[in-house]
Amino acid sequence: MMNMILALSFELIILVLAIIAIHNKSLKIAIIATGVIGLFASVLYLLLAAPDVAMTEASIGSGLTTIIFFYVLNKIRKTND
Amino acid sequence: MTQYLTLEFTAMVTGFALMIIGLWGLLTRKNLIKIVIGFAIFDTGLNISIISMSYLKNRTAPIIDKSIDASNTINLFVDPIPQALVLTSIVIGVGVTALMLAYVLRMFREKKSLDINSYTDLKW
Amino acid sequence: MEGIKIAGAIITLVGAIFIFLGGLGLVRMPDLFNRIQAGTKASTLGTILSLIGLAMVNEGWIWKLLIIIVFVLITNPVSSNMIARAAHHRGEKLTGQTLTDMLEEETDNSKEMEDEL
Amino acid sequence: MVDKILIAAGILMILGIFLSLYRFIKGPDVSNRVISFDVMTVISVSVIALIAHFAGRIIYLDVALVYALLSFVSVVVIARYIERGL
Amino acid sequence: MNIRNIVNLFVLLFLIWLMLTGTLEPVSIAVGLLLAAGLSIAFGKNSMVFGKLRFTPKMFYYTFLYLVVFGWELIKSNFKVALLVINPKLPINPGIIKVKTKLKSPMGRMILANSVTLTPGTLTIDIIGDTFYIHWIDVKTLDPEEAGREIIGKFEKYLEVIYG
Amino acid sequence: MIKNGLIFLVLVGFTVILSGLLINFHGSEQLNPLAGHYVQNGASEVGAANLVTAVVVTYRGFDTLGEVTILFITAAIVGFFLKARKEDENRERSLRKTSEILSTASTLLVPTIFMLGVYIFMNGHLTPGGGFQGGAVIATGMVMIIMSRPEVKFDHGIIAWIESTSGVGYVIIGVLGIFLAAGFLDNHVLPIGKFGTILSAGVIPLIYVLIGLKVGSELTNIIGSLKETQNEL
Repeated sequence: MMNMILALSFELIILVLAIIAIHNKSLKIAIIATGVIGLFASVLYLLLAAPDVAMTEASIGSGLTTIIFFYVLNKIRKTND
Repeated sequence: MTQYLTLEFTAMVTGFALMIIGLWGLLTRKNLIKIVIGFAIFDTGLNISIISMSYLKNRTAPIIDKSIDASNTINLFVDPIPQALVLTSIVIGVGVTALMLAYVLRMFREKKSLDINSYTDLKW
Repeated sequence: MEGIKIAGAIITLVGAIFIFLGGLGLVRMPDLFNRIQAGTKASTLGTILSLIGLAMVNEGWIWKLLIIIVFVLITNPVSSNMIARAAHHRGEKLTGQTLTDMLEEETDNSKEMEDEL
Repeated sequence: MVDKILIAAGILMILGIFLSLYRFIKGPDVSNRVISFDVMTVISVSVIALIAHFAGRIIYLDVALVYALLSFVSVVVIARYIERGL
Repeated sequence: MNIRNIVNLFVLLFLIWLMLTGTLEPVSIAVGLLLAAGLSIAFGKNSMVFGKLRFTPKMFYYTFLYLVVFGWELIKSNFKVALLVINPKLPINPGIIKVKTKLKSPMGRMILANSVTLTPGTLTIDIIGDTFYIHWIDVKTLDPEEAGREIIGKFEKYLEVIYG
Repeated sequence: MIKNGLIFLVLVGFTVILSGLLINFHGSEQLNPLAGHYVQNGASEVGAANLVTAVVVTYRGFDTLGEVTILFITAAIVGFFLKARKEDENRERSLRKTSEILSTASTLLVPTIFMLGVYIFMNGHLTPGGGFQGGAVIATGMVMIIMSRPEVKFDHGIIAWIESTSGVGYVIIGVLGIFLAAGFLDNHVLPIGKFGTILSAGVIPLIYVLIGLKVGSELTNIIGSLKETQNEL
């Protein structure tokens, strides 16, 4: 029962964050929302009895993707200094 | 009703919904980086739905340790093959994302714009 | 044995209450620095308490939970310090109730920087 | 008995995550959203530990360790981006 | 190249390995010793902060005292801030003040700043030279001396002994 | 207008296809025969406690080799597209300095992160870990080094050397499997050992160490080329 409550809440959160990520005007907010989707997806993988996939998603799919996105964003922003 | 309120079914619905949201972003947004974000969301949705296919009710992760009865593994474990598939798919996903972002940087160098409507060279 | 388990569960519950209060503080506080104070700090103590409680419920988990606790204790203040420093450098608005800002005098280049990305 | 108390604790943690999600949706600027991200990951570490308890597997705790580490580095990268140090 | 530096890092990494694996098998311990030796030689010359530690009985005693004081402060101030949050009127009184510290070693200063950040109610924002800029949720005094005694005084006297 | 209508049609069509799949989806009760074979005999045939590792490294080892190759090609293309910028010292100096807390904490954290990464890929056959996760953690440690000291430059020569050496080592172990065991990438090159200890399951720990080093250096390479490319605008 606990698993079901947790899974339903995380699924709701993931969908809300996905809509934020697509709909929001700001790129930074969209990227952070994508990172949070990855982190909650890894909790969902854990609930679905896949710890290997959860660890891969937490490390690669969420962490490194966010870092790469921010490096690219840093290269193309207007510098006023 | 209760037959649909299972872990694997709701996860499958979430995965499909994420795929549709990602496709929506992929098709309607004009910003190049937004398109890459849509792709990343599509990727996550696909992985979630494959993993939800491998889940079997009331079973646990396919790793043998002290808390597992090693002779009865066939009735205790979920399917390990989709998990191995998704594990590699996530790593490929980050490689593809990095490649797309490198293309975006290169395109930005040419036209100084992130709007997809300013790249009309190959449009017909 | 059973008593220790119930005590551990109650400690976890207390930790969960702190986590909930952290979320509430995140919603109610008026500006960024107060949100960091109420949000991340309370949830850090809540996480530590709930991990200790789970270590009491399950024997044999103590070492791995202990290393997670140490890790959270080292990393969490560093990350909230980094966010606070960055936001103050960007010229984050303080709430109207603020009495004094002595760091403002030191950083003369805290000009408002807008970027549209 | 123990499991009932832990279910109550889990529901409180989920409520905490929802409150910080509210801050994520509302939050006026990027810094507030990063704070909300930080709080969500810290709460999720204890949720993962709770899942490990309900599944009865100690090996799930490795995921919590990696989770805490990677979100910390992400937050540091975002903060360095905000203050133009990247 | 500081030998004590490398040895301290080696002990730390080996303890982490033992806690991670959670077994006392000889093979696992041997692998852990090898890995800890390799990593501590690789990183030892870059991190000079470990060389200051001296493992004397006095230091262990003060570390224990420090942990007790820190834990007590953590719980006490958490309750204070929790009461603030559930108060409907939200009686906060925030401000950013500066305090001076006497500590010189980088490790001691980091632990002091992290302790200040971890106790709710106070948050280190920046360190410039010897001055800590601290956001205080309930400002009682604007005088740096008095604020220093109020916020960091109770941690500083232990850290001064531990890190010299 | 026509374009929006087309997009709407594509989304609706996709939704219809997916809902058709969803209606026919029933969670199964039993493992299918192939998975049943892997689950039942994986521990005795391969000697790995983590059956996902058994599938990734031995049963489907050839796929993993191809995947590591794809990652290598990706890193190479990213490095090719993003040439390093010309030396401009002004920009480096205009960056905001790292806070003292972060640079002190990173001297404590970076060795810890590397130890965690090495633990993850050494114990890939016992815990939910492995080469890919460990490699990502090692790349994160490298990111942490850049964060604490922005002026540091990676030596691409050493990274490329580690990367190619571990790749060649992986292939050599695979070829050794043809001569000493049943086939390419078979793990019985070394003795299986006692089940559940760190040096068991044949060459799986060795292969995972090589994969971890290779993935870690490739991801570090991608991040390094993204950091050192020139600023647009």
